[in-house]
Amino acid sequence: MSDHNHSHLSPMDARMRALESLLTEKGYIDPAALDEIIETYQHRIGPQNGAAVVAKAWTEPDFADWLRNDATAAIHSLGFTGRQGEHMIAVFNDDSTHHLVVCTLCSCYPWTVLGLPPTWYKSPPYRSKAVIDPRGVLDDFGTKLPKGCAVEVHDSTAETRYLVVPQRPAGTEDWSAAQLERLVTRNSMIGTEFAKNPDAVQADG
Amino acid sequence: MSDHNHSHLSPMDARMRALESLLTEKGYIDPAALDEIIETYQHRIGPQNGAAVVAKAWTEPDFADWLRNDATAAIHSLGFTGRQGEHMIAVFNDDSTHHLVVCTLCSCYPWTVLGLPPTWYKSPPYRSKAVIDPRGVLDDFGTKLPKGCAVEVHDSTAETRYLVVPQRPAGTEDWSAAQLERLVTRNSMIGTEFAKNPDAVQADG
Amino acid sequence: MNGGQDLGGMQGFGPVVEEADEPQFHAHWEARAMAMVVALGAAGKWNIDQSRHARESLPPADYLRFPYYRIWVEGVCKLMLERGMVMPAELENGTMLEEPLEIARILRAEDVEAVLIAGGPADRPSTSQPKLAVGDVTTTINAHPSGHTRLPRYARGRSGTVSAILGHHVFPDKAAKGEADVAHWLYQVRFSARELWGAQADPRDGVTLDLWEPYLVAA
Amino acid sequence: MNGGQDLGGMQGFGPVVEEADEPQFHAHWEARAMAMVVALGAAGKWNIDQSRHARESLPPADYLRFPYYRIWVEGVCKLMLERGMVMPAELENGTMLEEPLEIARILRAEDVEAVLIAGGPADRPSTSQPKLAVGDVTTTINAHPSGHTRLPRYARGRSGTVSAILGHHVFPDKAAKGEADVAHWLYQVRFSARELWGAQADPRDGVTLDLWEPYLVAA
Repeated sequence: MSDHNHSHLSPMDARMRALESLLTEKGYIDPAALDEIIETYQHRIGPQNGAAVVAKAWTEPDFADWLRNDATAAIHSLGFTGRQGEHMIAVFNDDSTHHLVVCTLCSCYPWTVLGLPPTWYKSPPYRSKAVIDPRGVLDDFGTKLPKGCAVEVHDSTAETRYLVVPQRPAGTEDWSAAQLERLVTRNSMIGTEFAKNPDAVQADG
Repeated sequence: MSDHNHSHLSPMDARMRALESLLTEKGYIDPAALDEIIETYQHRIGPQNGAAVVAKAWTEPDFADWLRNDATAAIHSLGFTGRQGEHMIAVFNDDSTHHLVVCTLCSCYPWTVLGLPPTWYKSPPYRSKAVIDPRGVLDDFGTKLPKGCAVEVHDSTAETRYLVVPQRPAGTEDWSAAQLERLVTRNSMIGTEFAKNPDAVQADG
Repeated sequence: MNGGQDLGGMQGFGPVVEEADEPQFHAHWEARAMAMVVALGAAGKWNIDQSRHARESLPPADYLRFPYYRIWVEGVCKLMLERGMVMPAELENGTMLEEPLEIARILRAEDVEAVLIAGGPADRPSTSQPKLAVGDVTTTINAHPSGHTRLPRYARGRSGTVSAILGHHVFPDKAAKGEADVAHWLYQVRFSARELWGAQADPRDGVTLDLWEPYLVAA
Repeated sequence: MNGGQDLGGMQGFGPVVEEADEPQFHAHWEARAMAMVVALGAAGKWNIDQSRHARESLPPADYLRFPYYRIWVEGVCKLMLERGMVMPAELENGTMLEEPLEIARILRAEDVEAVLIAGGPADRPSTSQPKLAVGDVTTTINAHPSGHTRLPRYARGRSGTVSAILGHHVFPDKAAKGEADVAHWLYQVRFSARELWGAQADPRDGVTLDLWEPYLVAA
């Protein structure tokens, strides 16, 4: 990269280039490994993994039970293992309880099933408000809870990572797991939104 | 001020000029009153007021008792009345207890006896640390407490304002109140330091 | 509110550093800002608690990095905007575009001394008796209002001892909402440092806070 | 530490705003920063708790306003400087001036997949039994260490109920000081929202935190 003209770079881009070049020269990092890590989280690990877990739980009661009782083993059985997913807990939304996941102290997030967290998840507004005013957070996302529904917030203070299993939308009784996966959004697995309604995807189904 | 060339001003200076000009035009403020307020706090009200209170308390036991029991009346009796000094409390340092004053929530400070607060008093380092680690704050000021001395911190959460009466330095037994005033520093009346030692001022005494 | 202003007990700001021979003001605008805020008090458009709330509701990152008098400027601009005393476009270019609002009074130079000497006492007459006495053990409430309050986070849900009864004073939580007539008994309450900070604190040390009756419950 | 990172329960940051069609990275440097921090883990010079502490001890005003990946960059530079892996002058101009330190390993592209898949489990074998059982009522300690801890301020000195036993995990407070072998029983503890926030909270709501045994005392 040293042959690039750096003058057009932002200060942070310039700083990172200098840092990467220094650490490479010192033998601490291999730029090709960085490319590979970026490629992994841009294309191979993301919310599609979590959607597969959720759709399977919706369609296979035994898997749902396993997920509830030992999320780590159930999720690892699908090949979703590794960094920031070593110890998993799955929490299930229903009409009486809605779950919401946050990390108030940093940005803990279940990378193996959701990929890297979005900016809002790591931001002071979300991290501060999720625990003291979770209903206000849901309002910010336009999410209206059923009347009488409780909110359980999970603050990821340890190395356990939380996956929210949203409620299966009505009108999907005859859908396959592959079809259902398209209803399971990243935000629905953090708990700030619900899974999509069937009509949101049926048109191109 | 509108005839000044603004191009050399810092952004905040320029902004304040525009704001002052606007509020003057709208009839909300009179720039001459601002001049007068600045003049007052630069030259007429300051730590010399508090030093007079302390020196009087050191030399007149009856006044010290009054100050202890009704600081508001005792201080007002010297003519030090007004804004940010309406309700006063005086706390007396001795070998067993050292007092320290802070306002963790904003910058409450006894203006009538100390003038306007210094920047450090209003800064996050002081406001955060004074209550949780007052001994660390004293270290920052190079202040070493007598062995076994307790620290009492006063967080100015209401409209009461605290004045610390430092210990009278040894070797000043025959000093007049006027001489003693020169030993009483602003910081000694906040509690981050002691009063000066006689030898610090004796040379030019 | 649990805003950027609630600093008691935070860590990581580094040592307290005193500037040598610090001037009263670091720039011309600081002096004008201080005086302007004091002078605008005469307009009668807000009380001290509304003023404090305007400052503490600045974005926390700004609150923590702005010079203190800039916090005052931002606060006073917010107050004037909220009340329609000034318009955003007026602040933008420093010229009047709309008629001024009526104000209680404009502070004139010749009245400055008298106004500063008068101050603004916060005590109010009372027909009630204080519920607590010196020596009583009391526990603070654990509340987290989004509005203004003067019970800092570090002292919520903690037990202390009443060390003085300070009078019957305007209650900030209500005054900040414009209910400037509500007053309550005000106490000095002493907390041991260990109650506030745990075993790491020196057992001899303590912190006093001046707290209104609605902040306190009998222990 | 009670640093800028301890955000739970703060107010005044405004609504949560989701960026429409947010890209995975907002600039080239963000992607490189994420990958660099992940890759440097292989060097074996720090553990995850030391890494978190390096970030949370940034000046709070910076912590609150920096883009998140910049917090990572500042943290990793601090870690490398502390260990002598790089010198300030080297960071200044991006060229090596001193010999590198020996590291455990350099992560190569062909090993990335295996390393990411392996992860770094935090559970450790135990010969002890958990002191608490599911359903037990427990109270958190009120401690304010200047070092790393994972018991946030809003949950100190509060009572909750053990809702799960999660295993015997590396203890962050010690790991952040380099004592990576110390492990303790880890519990999920459920607090009612009212216990944490007072009467303003919905009585149905609750918050769980995952807390180690040294953070808890029997109620």
